[in-house]
Amino acid sequence: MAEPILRIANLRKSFGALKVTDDVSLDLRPGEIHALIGPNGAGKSTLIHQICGSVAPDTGRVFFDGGDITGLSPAERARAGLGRTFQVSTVVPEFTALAHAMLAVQARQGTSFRFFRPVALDRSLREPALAALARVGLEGRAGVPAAALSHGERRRLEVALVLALGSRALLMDEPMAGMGSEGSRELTALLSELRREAPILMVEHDMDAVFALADRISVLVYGRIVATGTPDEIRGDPIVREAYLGEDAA
Amino acid sequence: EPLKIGMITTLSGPGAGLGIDTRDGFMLAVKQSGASDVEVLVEDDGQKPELAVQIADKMIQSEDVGVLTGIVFSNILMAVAPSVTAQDKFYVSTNAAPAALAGKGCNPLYFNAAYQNDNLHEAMGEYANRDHKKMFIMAPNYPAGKDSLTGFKRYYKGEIAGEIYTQVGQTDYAAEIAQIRASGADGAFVFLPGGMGIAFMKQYAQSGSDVPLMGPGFSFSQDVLGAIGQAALGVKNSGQWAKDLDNPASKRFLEAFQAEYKRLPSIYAVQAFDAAQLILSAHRTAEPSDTEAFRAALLKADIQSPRGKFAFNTNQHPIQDIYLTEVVDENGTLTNHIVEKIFADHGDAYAAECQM
Amino acid sequence: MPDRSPASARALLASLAVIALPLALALWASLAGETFYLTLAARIAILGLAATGLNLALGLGGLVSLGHAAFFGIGGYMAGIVASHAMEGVPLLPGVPALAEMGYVWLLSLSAAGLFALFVGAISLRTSGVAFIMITLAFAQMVYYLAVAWPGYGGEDGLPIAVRNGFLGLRTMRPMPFFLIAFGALVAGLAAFALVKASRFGAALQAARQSGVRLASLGVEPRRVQLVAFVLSGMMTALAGALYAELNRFVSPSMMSWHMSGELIVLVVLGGVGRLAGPLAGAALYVLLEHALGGLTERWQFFLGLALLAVVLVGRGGLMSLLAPRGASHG
Amino acid sequence: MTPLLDVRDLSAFYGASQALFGVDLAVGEGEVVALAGRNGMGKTTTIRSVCGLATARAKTLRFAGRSIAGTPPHRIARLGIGLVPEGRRCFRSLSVRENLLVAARKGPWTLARVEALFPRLAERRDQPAGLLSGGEQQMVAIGRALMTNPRLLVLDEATEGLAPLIRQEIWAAIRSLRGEALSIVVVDKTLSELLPVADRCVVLANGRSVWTGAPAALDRKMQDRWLGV
Amino acid sequence: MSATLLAEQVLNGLQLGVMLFLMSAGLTLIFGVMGLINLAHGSFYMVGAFACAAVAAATGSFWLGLAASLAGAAAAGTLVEAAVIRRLYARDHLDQVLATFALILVFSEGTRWLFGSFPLYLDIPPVLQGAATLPGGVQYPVYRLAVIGLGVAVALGLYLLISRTRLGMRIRAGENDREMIAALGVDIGRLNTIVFALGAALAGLAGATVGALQSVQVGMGEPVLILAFVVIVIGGIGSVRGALLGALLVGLVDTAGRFFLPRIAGLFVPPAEAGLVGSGLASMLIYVVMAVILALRPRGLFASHA
Ligand SMILES: Nc1ncnc2c1ncn2[C@@H]1O[C@H](COP(=O)(O)OP(=O)(O)OP(=O)(O)O)[C@@H](O)[C@H]1O
Ligand SMILES: Nc1ncnc2c1ncn2[C@@H]1O[C@H](COP(=O)(O)OP(=O)(O)OP(=O)(O)O)[C@@H](O)[C@H]1O
Ligand SMILES: [Mg+2]
Ligand SMILES: [Mg+2]
Repeated sequence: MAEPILRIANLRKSFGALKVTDDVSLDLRPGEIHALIGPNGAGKSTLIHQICGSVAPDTGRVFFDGGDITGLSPAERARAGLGRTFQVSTVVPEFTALAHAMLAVQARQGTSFRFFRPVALDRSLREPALAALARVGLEGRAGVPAAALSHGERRRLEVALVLALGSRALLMDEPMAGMGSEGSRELTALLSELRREAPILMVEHDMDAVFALADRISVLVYGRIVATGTPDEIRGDPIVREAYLGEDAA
Repeated sequence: EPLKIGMITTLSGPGAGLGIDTRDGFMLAVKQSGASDVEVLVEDDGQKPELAVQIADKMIQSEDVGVLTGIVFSNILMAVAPSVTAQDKFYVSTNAAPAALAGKGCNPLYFNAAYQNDNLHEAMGEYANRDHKKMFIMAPNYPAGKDSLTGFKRYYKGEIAGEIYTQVGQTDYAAEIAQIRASGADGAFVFLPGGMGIAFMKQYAQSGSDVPLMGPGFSFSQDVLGAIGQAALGVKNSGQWAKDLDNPASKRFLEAFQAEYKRLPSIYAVQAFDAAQLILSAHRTAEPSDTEAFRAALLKADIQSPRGKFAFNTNQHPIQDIYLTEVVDENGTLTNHIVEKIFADHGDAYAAECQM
Repeated sequence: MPDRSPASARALLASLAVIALPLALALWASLAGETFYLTLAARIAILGLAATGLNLALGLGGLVSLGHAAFFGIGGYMAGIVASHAMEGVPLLPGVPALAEMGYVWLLSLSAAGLFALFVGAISLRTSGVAFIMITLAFAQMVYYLAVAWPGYGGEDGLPIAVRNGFLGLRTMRPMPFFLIAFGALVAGLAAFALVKASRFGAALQAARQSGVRLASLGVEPRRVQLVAFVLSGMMTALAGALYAELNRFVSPSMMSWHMSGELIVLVVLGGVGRLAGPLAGAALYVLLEHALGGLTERWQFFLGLALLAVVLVGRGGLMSLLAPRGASHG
Repeated sequence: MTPLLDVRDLSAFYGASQALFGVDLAVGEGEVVALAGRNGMGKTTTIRSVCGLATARAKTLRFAGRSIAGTPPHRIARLGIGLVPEGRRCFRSLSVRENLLVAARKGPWTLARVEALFPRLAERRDQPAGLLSGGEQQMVAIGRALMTNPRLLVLDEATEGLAPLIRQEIWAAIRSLRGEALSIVVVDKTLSELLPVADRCVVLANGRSVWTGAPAALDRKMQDRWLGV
Repeated sequence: MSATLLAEQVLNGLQLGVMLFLMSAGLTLIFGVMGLINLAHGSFYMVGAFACAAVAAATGSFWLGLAASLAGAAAAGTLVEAAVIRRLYARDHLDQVLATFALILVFSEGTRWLFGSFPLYLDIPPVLQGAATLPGGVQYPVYRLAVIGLGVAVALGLYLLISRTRLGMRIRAGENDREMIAALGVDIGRLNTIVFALGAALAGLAGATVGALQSVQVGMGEPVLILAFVVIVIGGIGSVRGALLGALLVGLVDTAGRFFLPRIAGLFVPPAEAGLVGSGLASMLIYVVMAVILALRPRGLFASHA
């Protein structure tokens, strides 16, 4: 079994009396999609935030690519190769879809402190950016400002940005949300392929997608991991059915 | 040749009252002179030095005025006067009189028709020597405030119980009043012009303190007395003029001003009135473009000042009498009456440093 | 992407027209012998430059600084202090000579303002939104009160500059050469602004304004981007401050008052936030209104207020939006 | 009988660009209507137009027997439309309870009943809504709309981000609400869950309503063409 | 220095704090809760003071003047909201800055037009004249004690209004998302008019009561504006409790600075300079405190949620 690229060890986080993350350890191995499921408010997003650095854990450590990244800022983690998408689409309203992707490309190149060459004339930004948009089916909407994109289109843009950023591991918080059935299907195919470039830790409530994609599934309830296993194991787990899936689970 | 005078003064913002008295006093003299060849351009500086500079440039470069005047505040004068004199124009001050322009920085084209900043404070220092052994002194923390306390101490020989600089524009004085009361002083000298003085006096009256107050005329001039109200009654202060000063010029001025504007003039109006008289008197014999002649004519100070005797010192600041005055209630209107003369023919401490 | 749409062509044209305005005014003034209007044109150029500096932080970076008067004043005091020391032949500090040269003053202003902006920015950028407005105000007020209370350089009364500092042997006391210097500085400032706006840094900065979290998720520290912009912005405003002091031949704490900071914001908003020529258009309108109304009526502030109100209510997006409405995706 | 909501030939604009080119939508009393279509086809825009939040023009725009064209949003809402908007839009600085109470009007839905539907909200009652998890916020948004006791409930992707178990409860609730004379318009991406609860389905494509009918009549071919299933 | 002086200075600090709170109360509502940057706050303060002074002079009654200050400022607020502010809610904050900056000019000059340039006379009512002796022997002006009482009452009322009433809830919701609260059936436009007028009335009330202790003149509102912003931001935007505590802190710090810094400076520089240096430092002090607080707690001391 390959060494995990991302590993978190004994993370704990409380907001006041509420234990949101209660001694959570898990890992992400090269080439896999690891899905994190659990009831609303179980602490999934908070866990993602701790891994990508926007929330500091009370105790515990996060290791990425062999190094301890617990003390790094979100941007430093992103530069180290850890990409993320947001649960609520987070875009730059006035930027077009293309400008977003170009921003990601320049960030990948580490050239955000260049003052001279106008970006508008810059092929080295534009071409990779268009390619990333094309992979999520947004090539036709490249010139539209994010504020004028529909909800589903913004969800796609979220994914296009991590593609353009070329991250080596991805954290995705509900990538399927708002996608529509066609979009979900396309995205499922895309992620399935993407896992070879960059393994994915994915939070998702869309069980069709989870069971179609995940190599492993962990179930988080009240801040604790109550089960980890293959999709089949999880589907059959009575505790998971009761706490999360409900009886008529697929 | 017709004479063009540029008046830059403060007609908006908190200090506007002073500017209005300045303008009105000045225009009264112009009107009285009956001179048809005099044009006065008046503009508001909004109490902003940079704006005043812009207006001065316009008046000089575009309107071709020969003499400028009217600025109320020292900091604005400091911005404008050097550039006016550098462009070979005259400046006759109606009020502001910073030490910097009376001593080393004096200039042949700069005249002050009012006083030197320290004068009224010096007079109070001299007066305080009589009955007060231990004085508490207070002024705002800016150059004129510093000059004030320096001027006071130049003549006061007793003990200083406390010396406080307040913030410019301060509105609450509870903390300072407590210190005055606790200091054991037998008198307090307070220089707080405009709104600061109004606020202080009202609050002092409520505080129950029995330490007697005194101050320079600025803190108790006609423009603020109405707003202070009864709290000012009986306060001793100093001035080069008060409405009961007994001379014909003063009586004429007072009558004319009241007839024209339906209110009592403040000291600022008198100063501006004299500045106008000075400029007009000089213009009878010379043109401002002929700087030597115009200057010589100004220096003669050939006017009937409501202040009585008036002459220029070597630094072109006044030599004049300074009086002790007291706030009295005259049929429901508060005003100052003269108690006695403190200084006769008083000049200033900086004239010696002036080399022209 | 190279944008050849009519909207952007019109925007470019409008910008050029606005930039040419002070130059045209100056040329006319010198031909007509109206020296004062040369001074006025220089004032427009200098205030335009100061506001362009602010526009870098405010327009591109979304950093609403109510403390830019501090930078303006730092530049101004540098000019004043150097001039007064040079006059008296006293070195600035032991070993630091006082050269009455504008280039030297600018160097000092840019370094002093840059360092101060670095300090203020590093602390202020911990906050955002209204707290940022207020913390920048706080720093400016500190400097303001320092200047008022510091007796060395005139305190509240300020510091006159008897003779303008020199510039490459030009006769800087003459209005035309001085105008040209000011205009040159303005053009340089505008060019810097345009370059920054179009660059990769500019893209990151604009992203930082609209969504710092998104930028961070791409691996770029929004605060670092904003700090660089804040420093550049402070420096440009300080340069304008140095020129402003030379123009007035005077510097005083009022250059650093919160009112001045507010006025700089007003200039930017009036002209068009984030637009290249916006601050200059704002400065031109403001100065001309102030000048024209001041000559007409004693109540000029009342009418100035009404005029400003009219612009906000009618012209959404400032003067530049009236001249050239913003295209869908750029400005 | 005239429908509760009657929209005919609706066009809508964002600034200069047109997003809707002719949408027909009718909802009868007690009816559940599914509004379907791919991403960007105009579902949200239709809903915003009905609520008075978008610049719109229509041949007919009536609710509860009154024309609501040009009526300000708060009036329309008070006629009895309860909106669960796309993207939740909870009032971040208000507590969960305050969110529920802020626009509450009298009727069968009370705080107690909403908290019984979403026990999670009772647990987090005093927390600012901005700090809730995504799914919890969604519950707040639904509860908030119910608390206005509307005649027409409009759900725009209201199950987004909800766990399967909760989603099932919502669908169950919708089924039962029909019995309470509440009409409902639903947009949802999970067609397999949506279509069974709907009485009727309106399909949008490129800003036009292209098909209306019973969900059962929406065959695979049509689904493939308009919904990309 | 004696213990009574020290005690009196503490009281002075608290008193100044309450007065600052009173001056910021209207802004707490308009800026803190409604989220509108209102630079014209000081203008309403001025309008209140002038209305009070004018009516008190005409009728001889301070209390009628006080009523006039509320009515006058509320009317000015309603007018301003309807004519200007209403068009700006949906806009950038910066447009609000520009518009309300313009309003300052209009109000100041307009007031001068109506009332002339000289400060007006406004004295405190006879029943509140003079000083009372507090336990411990400190003499304290009765009027200031009354102002403290009024300030505390306003704080309490405002707190209840904002956090305990449905109106308060709706204002806060409107600040979060105007469109959404309208879509839920709340007439946010009318609500905003009411709140804006109420904020203006509070500013006017402060102008009248504090103006009686200070100077009623054109431009009196501008220093108040900056101080009020300082107080609210230190306390935490949106929190009445924060604004009150922020005001008390500023009052205490300012008083302590004015009292102690000259003495401390006296240890380092010659006495003649000490007063100048000390008072110079004292004027910077509240800004230093504000910068430190914001650097450590960017949302202020008592930030309301989120
Ligand atoms: N800053 C905070 N302060 C207090 N409580 C918080 C904070 N952030 C999150 N919480 C609470 O922590 C819990 C976990 O939230 P989190 O967003 O991690 O849930 P989640 O598992 O992602 O849920 P969902 O599936 O609904 O998105 C929630 O109950 C939320 O209310
Ligand atoms: N604010 C806006 N400005 C300009 N165009 C917009 C805006 N919002 C939406 N649009 C455009 O209007 C069209 C319809 O969008 P709408 O949001 O109604 O779609 P939708 O069917 O709800 O899609 P989704 O399933 O993704 O939510 C889209 O082409 C979108 O790009
Ligand atoms: Mg979540
Ligand atoms: Mg939608």
